[in-house]
Amino acid sequence: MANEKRKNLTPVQQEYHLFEKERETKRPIVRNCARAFLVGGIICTIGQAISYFYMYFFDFTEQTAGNPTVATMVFLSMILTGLGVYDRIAQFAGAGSAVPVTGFGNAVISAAIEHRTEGFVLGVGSNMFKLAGSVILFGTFAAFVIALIKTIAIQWGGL
Amino acid sequence: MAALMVASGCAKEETEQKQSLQGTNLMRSQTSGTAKGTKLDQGPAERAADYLRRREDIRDVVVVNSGDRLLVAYQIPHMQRWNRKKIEKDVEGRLRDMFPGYKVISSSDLKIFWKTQQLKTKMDNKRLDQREVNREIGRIEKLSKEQT
Amino acid sequence: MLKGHRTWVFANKPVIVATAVVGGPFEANGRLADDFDFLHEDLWLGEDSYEKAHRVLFEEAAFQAMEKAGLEKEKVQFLIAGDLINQMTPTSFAARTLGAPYLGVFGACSTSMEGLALSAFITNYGGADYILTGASSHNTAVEKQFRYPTEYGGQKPPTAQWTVTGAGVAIVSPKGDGPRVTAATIGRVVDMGMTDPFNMGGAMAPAAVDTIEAHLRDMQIDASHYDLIVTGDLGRIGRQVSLDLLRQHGIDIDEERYQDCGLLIYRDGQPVLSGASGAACSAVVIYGHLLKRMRRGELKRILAVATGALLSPLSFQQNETIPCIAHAVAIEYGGEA
Amino acid sequence: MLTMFFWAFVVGGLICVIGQILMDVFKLTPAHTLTILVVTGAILDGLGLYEPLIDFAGAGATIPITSFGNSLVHGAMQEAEKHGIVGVLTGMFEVTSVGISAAIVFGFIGALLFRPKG
Repeated sequence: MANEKRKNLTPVQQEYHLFEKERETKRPIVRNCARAFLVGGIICTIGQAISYFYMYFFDFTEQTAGNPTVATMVFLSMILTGLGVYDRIAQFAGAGSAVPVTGFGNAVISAAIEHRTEGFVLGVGSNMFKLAGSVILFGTFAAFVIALIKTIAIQWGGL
Repeated sequence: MAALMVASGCAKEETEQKQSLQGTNLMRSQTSGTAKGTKLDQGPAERAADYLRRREDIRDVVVVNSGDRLLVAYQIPHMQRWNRKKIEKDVEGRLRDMFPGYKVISSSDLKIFWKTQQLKTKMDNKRLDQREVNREIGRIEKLSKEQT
Repeated sequence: MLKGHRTWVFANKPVIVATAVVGGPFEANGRLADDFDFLHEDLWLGEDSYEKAHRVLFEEAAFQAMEKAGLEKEKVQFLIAGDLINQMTPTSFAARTLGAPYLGVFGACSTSMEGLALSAFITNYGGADYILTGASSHNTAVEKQFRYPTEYGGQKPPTAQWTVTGAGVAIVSPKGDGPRVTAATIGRVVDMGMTDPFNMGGAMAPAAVDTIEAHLRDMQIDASHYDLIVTGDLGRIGRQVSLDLLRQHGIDIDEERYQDCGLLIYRDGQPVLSGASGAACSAVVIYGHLLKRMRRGELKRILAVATGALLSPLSFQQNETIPCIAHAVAIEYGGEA
Repeated sequence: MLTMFFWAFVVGGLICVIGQILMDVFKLTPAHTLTILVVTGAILDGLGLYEPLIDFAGAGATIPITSFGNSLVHGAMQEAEKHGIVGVLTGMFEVTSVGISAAIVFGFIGALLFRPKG
């Protein structure tokens, strides 16, 4: 994609891009990855602890404990987002806090909080999914296509 | 930083494995995996437990039987969990062959394992009668069938 | 009077009779906290939305400047100002409060110098006795519009910049005492095909270079003519890039005399990554900090080059590149007036 | 059980590292990154690879957003087995609904309780 874009640039622009690149602060990729690993791992470990909690104290199996765990994680995400902590964690953790389901919750909740000044119907209601919407759209559509292919394969291919 | 984490990660794994091994030893020394103290005949349960214990892809086993029901709960060693579905299928099939007259309920789920263990301890201590045990087994069976 | 291609020289040298700057909590922890007239502890300023708080910032700065100049509200004949929010509502609503005839100007973060250049031009030719000009921005209101919700956990890369919460206002008059505006160079839109909205400095640097070069050429002077050339909000990367670019073009600039408002305002250690930005950045630093230094006699001649990135979230999503602009204003104080 | 924690940490962490690489090396926005991960999860489940990962890593595989795609496919397949091709459409949210409904409910509660801090 980057190359495609570059083709449309004039030589002067291309030259400047290289000139600027040399002086640009590089993203600390290794450090960011290490942090993402650490924080993402910790969040998943917390999730594991929560699901053991539900299995131990309630009648949930390994299969079914996932649901209350996800709900609990989203709840925690709401508290941290509301207190203004989640974005601080994210600046440190990057994908480590964006990829777990808490990040999905954060995307929905932060948009909801942000637009409450525009009212609950026009603000919160219509802006809630402005960040997370694409995840739902593409997740659902991809799942639809894959399940369709698989079903057809099973029915006619005898797989 | 990354190196440090990997190092600490390895160390952690070692201790964990040790701990989980200790856990299994404890569990085995406590009981034989079947409820011997009960007045119900646990012969089939013991045979099933014996068989499963000999399998390499199974770690801990708890088995209970009552009437025509055989409730088998076991744990799979962590590295074998990748093949969990296959092992479950295999175990279920083998047990069906071994106990043709029985309704076999088997699960590798941790919750079912805990529940079965509880039931077994109860049978040991409280001398439950068949009806009570059947009811409890039914409850565990329902739980194991639940989907997400 | 037009000199060269796009530089105005003001023969009557309009005077900046008073200035006022207001800032938020983040600025209060910054390096220039002492140069603010008001600093707010609360980002909301007691209002129920950030946009309203944004409006209040500008109103406060405007009233404070009038008080310092000893002017009644009615004496201000024109208001030339702008901000970054959609359709410039905060500034327009503030203009409703002030009641003065109003010209809204948009130059993104270059608005401050665009307004000052226009005000100087109008007063120079007898168009007004007093013009109030300024620019404002509010961190969270701007973030909300241009980037993500403020509580959203998106990691900002090291090239990103921090939008200043504040407002800077100046009152320009043909007569009086104070720093004088001697010349202004209007920038043209420069687009180097940069697309990363988290690297504004890198995108804007060529625009700043273009305007500085044009100014020096039109005025037929050297960079050393000025005690200080200060850019608006290029940040760490933009400053380095523009400095190297200027040198590549054969303009010799003393590194000490080439500063950036975005680097002056905050302390090291504040989480601003590459530096500050926003319409208020140049307004606050120039009207607050730098003019104070001029009054103290530390600086005699400065060239203020406010830089702006003329993008919108929409244009970015439609894969448009970022067009940039810079306006330069020369300010003098002391010596022959 | 402790082994499970260890692998949840490692696998969950690694999925996040993949996300970080998409963001830093390929310069994708968080929205693009998460979308790619969700679609990847769906594809992996289509190939029958995601369930074993969950068995192995527990929350390390269910907490990252990839599991969202996995459970969407899973719900669709469960229904499809029962009702044929129509089930693909009707079953989609059967399994996933909790993530979305929790986000909606807590999002609204959050909007009632909190103001953005900046």
